[in-house]
Amino acid sequence: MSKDILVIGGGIAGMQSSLDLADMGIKVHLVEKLPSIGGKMAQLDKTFPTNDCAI
Amino acid sequence: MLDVGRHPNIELLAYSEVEKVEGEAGNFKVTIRRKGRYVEEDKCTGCGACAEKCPTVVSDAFNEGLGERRAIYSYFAQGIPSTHTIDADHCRQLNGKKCGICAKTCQAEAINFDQEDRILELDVAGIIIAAGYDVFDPSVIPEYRYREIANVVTAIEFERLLSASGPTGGHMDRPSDRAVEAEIAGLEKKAKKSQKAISKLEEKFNEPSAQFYKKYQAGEYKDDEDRKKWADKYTAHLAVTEPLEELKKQAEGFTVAKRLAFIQCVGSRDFRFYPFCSGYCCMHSIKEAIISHEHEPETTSSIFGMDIRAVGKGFEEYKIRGGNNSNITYVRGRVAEITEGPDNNPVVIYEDTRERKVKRQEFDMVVLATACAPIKGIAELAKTLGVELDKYNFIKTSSLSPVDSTTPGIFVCGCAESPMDVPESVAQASSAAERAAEIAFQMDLEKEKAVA
Amino acid sequence: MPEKKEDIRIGVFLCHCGSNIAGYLNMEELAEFSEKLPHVTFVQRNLYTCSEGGINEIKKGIKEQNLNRVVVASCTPRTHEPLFRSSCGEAGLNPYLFEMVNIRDQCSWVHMKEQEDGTNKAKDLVRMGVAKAALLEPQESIMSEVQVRALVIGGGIAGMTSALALANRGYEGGLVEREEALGGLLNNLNKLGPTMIEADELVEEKTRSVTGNSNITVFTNARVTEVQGFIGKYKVDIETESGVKKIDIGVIIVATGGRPFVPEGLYNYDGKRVVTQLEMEKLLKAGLDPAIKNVVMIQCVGSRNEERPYCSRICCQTAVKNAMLIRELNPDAKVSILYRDMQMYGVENEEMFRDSKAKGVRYINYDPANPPQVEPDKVRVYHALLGRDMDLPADLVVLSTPLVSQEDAEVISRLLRVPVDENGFFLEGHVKLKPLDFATDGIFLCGSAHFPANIREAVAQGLGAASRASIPLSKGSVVVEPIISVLADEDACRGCGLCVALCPYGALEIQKTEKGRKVHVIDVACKGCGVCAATCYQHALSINSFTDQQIEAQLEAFLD
Amino acid sequence: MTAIAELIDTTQTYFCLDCGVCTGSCPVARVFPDFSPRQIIERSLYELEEASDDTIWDCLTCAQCSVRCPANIDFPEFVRLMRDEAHAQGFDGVPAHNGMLQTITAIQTQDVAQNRNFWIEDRKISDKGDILYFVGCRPYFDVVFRDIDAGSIKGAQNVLKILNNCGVEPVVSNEERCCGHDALWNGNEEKFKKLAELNLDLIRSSGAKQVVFSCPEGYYTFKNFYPKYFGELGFEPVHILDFLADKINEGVIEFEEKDEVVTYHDPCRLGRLAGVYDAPRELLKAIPGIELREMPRSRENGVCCGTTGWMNCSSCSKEIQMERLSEASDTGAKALVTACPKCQIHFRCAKSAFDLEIEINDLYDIVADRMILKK
Amino acid sequence: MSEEFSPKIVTFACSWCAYSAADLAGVSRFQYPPNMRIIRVMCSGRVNPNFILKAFQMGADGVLVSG
Repeated sequence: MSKDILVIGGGIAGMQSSLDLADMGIKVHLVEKLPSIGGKMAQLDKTFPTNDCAI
Repeated sequence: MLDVGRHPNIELLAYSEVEKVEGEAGNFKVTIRRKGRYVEEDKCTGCGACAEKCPTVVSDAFNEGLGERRAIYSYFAQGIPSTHTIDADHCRQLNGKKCGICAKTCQAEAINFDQEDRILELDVAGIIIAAGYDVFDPSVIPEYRYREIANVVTAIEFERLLSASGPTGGHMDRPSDRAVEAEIAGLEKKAKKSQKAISKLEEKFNEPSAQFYKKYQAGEYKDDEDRKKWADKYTAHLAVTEPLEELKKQAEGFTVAKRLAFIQCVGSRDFRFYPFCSGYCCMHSIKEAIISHEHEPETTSSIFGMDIRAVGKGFEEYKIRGGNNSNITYVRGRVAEITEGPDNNPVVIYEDTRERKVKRQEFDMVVLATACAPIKGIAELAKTLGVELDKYNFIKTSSLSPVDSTTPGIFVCGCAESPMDVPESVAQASSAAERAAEIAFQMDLEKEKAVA
Repeated sequence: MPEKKEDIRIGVFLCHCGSNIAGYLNMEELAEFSEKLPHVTFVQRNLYTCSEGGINEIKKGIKEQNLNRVVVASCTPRTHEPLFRSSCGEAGLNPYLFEMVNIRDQCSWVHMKEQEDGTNKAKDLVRMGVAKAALLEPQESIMSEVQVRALVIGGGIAGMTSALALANRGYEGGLVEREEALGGLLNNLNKLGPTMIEADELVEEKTRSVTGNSNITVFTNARVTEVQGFIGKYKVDIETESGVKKIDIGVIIVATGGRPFVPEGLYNYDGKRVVTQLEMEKLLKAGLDPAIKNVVMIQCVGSRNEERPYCSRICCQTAVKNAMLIRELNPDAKVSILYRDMQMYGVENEEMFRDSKAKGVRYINYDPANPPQVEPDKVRVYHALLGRDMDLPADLVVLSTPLVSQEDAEVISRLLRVPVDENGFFLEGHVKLKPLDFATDGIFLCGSAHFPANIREAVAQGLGAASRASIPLSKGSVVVEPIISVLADEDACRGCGLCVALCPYGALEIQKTEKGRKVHVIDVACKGCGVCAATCYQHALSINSFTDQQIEAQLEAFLD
Repeated sequence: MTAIAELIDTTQTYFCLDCGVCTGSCPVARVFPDFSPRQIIERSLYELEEASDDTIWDCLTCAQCSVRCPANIDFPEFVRLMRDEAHAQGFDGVPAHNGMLQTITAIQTQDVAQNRNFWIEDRKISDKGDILYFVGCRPYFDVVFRDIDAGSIKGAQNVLKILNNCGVEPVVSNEERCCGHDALWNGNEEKFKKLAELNLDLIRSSGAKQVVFSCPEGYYTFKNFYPKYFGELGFEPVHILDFLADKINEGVIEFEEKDEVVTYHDPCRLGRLAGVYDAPRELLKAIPGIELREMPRSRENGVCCGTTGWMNCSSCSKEIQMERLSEASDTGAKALVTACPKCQIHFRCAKSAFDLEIEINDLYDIVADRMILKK
Repeated sequence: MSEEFSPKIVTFACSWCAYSAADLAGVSRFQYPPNMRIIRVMCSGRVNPNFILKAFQMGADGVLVSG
């Protein structure tokens, strides 16, 4: 039995979950349907309310 | 994103899908299909030389179809992994035609047209669903005439137009104007060709075509075959250049979009589609209006909606600031109808409910703040995983266990659970990580026990 | 300072990146140029420096050519520096004696049509990289142990959820609550929307789990009075009824919540006929007086105004929920909610909003410029969407007031050296990407201490903050890249403290030393941003790998 | 609970979002700024005017608002029930044409000797049979509107010609009554019920299994309101469009080719209320030589012809009609084709008063003119 | 002067934003004049005003601090 975690979806939520778990020392398998991770947020130009860059 | 790509504890399985899940919390067996990219991941350096040479042009999904990419491509410029992918539907080589230019270009020898899907089996203790959402397709709302009126776009399309790395380089060029410019480019290409043809003849007969053509029309050169050909070529040339000149004249008047309308609740708070509120769209529109104003200080924006839901930290202040500094007018009233006025300008018709008056207002561009729709394929994924959905097809949770699905060991975060903005998604993602970690560490504790 | 300049042996690796670089720049010329640069003893061109073959060439160079500095001119350090650094390390060279030059993304790709100018720019860039490399010094990663214990400040739903989550993961910790009982604001509530769970039951259940958990030490009637240290090593004083307790912990979660605003002087508030939503909860809990037939609720009382510009997020939900409960208890009571914008965001809230309409709750939009008037037996309101005044009979008027920051938020903020925003709520590390972290490592945030949150949100954030806090706990140590601030010239420091005030990460402090007041860098907390070094008029502080000399050497290499 | 409050409950009007889409969509509100469906709802939620609110009679019940309403409020139905209540309390709207048409239907609720079938001439009908053609009020329209060439009888004659050509000799009854549509929408439920009962008796005694309609109002009323009030009908209401579609598919009907550019006007009852948008367009496309040019406002967005139930023919109606006719003319079409005898009358009336170029045709006139019978 | 003026521009770019934006320009193959040299810093806060003065002193025609 393994203690790995599977994360489905490589948008901002999936990436954050994966990073938290990986930083805790847990092996994460991150599955993304598209060729690259990033999700919808990668498509955004800037974000409210600080107008920071999205990526 | 970069951190995810290079974290030693993260195995990134992009271009992959979950096919089968068996087992229970603490002991899931998962089958994953890694779709063939026709590019070897370990060889591709992501340099992009292949895409530069690829002859096949395809509409670009990342830019919401507003731009173009090649049949071999990286999903977006900074995408992780930077491994390129061949789009099998469009690749010439994979569709039985002679090509293989990418393979010749690639010095890393990463192209492999024989690559097949691979099946991967994993043992995992827990699963987190972060499958995201879909942008609602507003073409099902007849009164908004999205797709019929070129300058009516969705918020995410507008986002790509705003983006410096987007198809317009961040200029607010209107889709109708871009279509004309594309047509001009096409005609110019043709005109160049036909110009070449007649230039040759002009040289041969040492006479400008226009002058010759007048004589030809007057009936000179009746039985001259060569001159008939010339006349034909000249008329063909005129058939290209005349509309070209007209379009060019039209294009002279093009400027960037400066009068913007943002329409809230497109598909949300609408019993016909999604009765819920999508949560982030009000702020998204305000942001787009503010950024547009930063790009072009003459920009004015009207945001049409019912309640402007600026509920997050700093949001109400942001909204007020937008009104004061970025020429944003908030109109209370849901837009009833969009029609097309002169110069491809969309015209919105609405009741200003505070003034209780029906108004018509012309804009350069209209942006639809579309609903956060459950992602396509969520029902199949839920079935594969054995989790329940709520009545709208989001993954079902409860208030006191906000990231637990109905199946132990499977958690959810982000817009797969319900519509939410970025900070909420991030916070929820950490919550899901916490719940998943509880299971993973329990496995550890049990292992320790077993050893002892 | 390196002992002697002549000892420095720099190897330069020029990457062709297939044709991405070599196709646009004259690599031969660039290599010849590089060979002539000071200290450069070895130059090599690779098809792909990042490929396995390329990496082996670097390692071979270090060993065979005795290189003690490596410069790779290729793509961007953002993606490839970690790879090359670790490769140098594997070959026995200190990883911080490596420098990367970006001749692809910022050179060959942006000057594709100007081979000569592009090559000249690449020459400058390599010269600048070499100049900096010559001044690089070895650095060691900084490691500091973490005490595997946590402290949660605030025993409301968010704090209890965090404490329980950490305890379930096997981490010990303390939970500090100011009041006598755990539960926070929940203790004053009736039922919770949208599922109408009894608040008392929830508090009881959570309290039982918390107090019954051997990993959690609960301090009630207690407050934090002193915090010293940094991530992994905090010493905290907790003042309790039985004296001051000192505990050593590794991480801190702030879950101090908010408090409801009391609308003294607004809308004839008297706590009897005109009450707040919090008081309404009490009335509902006691069972509503059947004589109450007409209720009017007013939203945004004391919020979204000049004094308190923010929208408090959860008051609309509370009003809708209570309005429905009133209709349930007194089915013929008329309930009207006077609102500016109904903030029923998301799926659950909007659904509750809809249900309430079906259950007879009525809504009237008012204009803040022409607010409702509360009179002895009625509320007069200008219905902004009908354009007429309306008189609504009212036995009871309920005012929806915002949650405001805790009275002691400022105190906690000073103790922990973490900031609050202009409304007194704690300011997170990044609005979008770090909603549960502070800029300072080791301190986390959840619930209404951050911004008003409903139960679902408070629970989610409680879990999330636990996740964030558990990362250093699970590692048992923190490892920091050595690119941080150092007090390079102790004598120059006058202990003025300007840098301390400006450091966004709380990584600097003034210490009293034999030589007087001097700044001290808490190295594990430092992010190497360099604000301190840029501000220090004495040039006492420096940043590893970005020293004044190194940057000036780059300038010289370009401009000389 | 007051009657209005009850009505709000049954129609779930309380879900109103106060968004203004209804008013922004309403063709009347664009002309009469004081008319607002949103405000009618909002006022009724507070029981401010109740039945005496005379603006409820200005509504065209065209459903432009309700198809767009994000709260799914059926405003026409709400108004219909409000009018019922108002009528019961002694309030009524203003009938057009001095109430002549309301009087004609009122007379039909009585035992009356009619001469309905005078127009049939040499076309073939039966006394009993499986198929009944429900003609509707067309025979009366030509009398009332003789000075504007209503064309209603010609339409009926053409429908009969089409049916005959397809081998159908339907029952056409001289005892037929008004379907009750107008009474229903004018707040006079009693009158509607009387008319409906007479019609039901008549059809049931004819033995017809299918009743064919060429009038959208009759079709919509039979299909929706008859079962609502009287339960199972015992026969199937069929729209002539469905009948024609079958015949064209079977190859029974072929058409003569002639070039003609037309535009199509969606009648509210057929389009938004019965949901029939494609069938008339497909029929036009099936006729060779016809080019259909859509007006900007078509299908769900098609605007009302300006009057419903012979009520409130006002300056507002005229303005709506004029705007619609110029919209039709701007497409370059030679004719505006519609599938409702009332739309046809309203547009012909507007055309006669303002002298416009465009022709106004009935869809079935075109079919009858062009069809070649295939044996 | 026969030669066209070709300015020397020094840019200090924050590694997290401006520097990655400059990378993105490259990835997108945007073309711009080759007069600029970027010096990467971990944060634009690192840029001591002395650096700017020094750059001008040494003959820079422009200094861009971007972050």
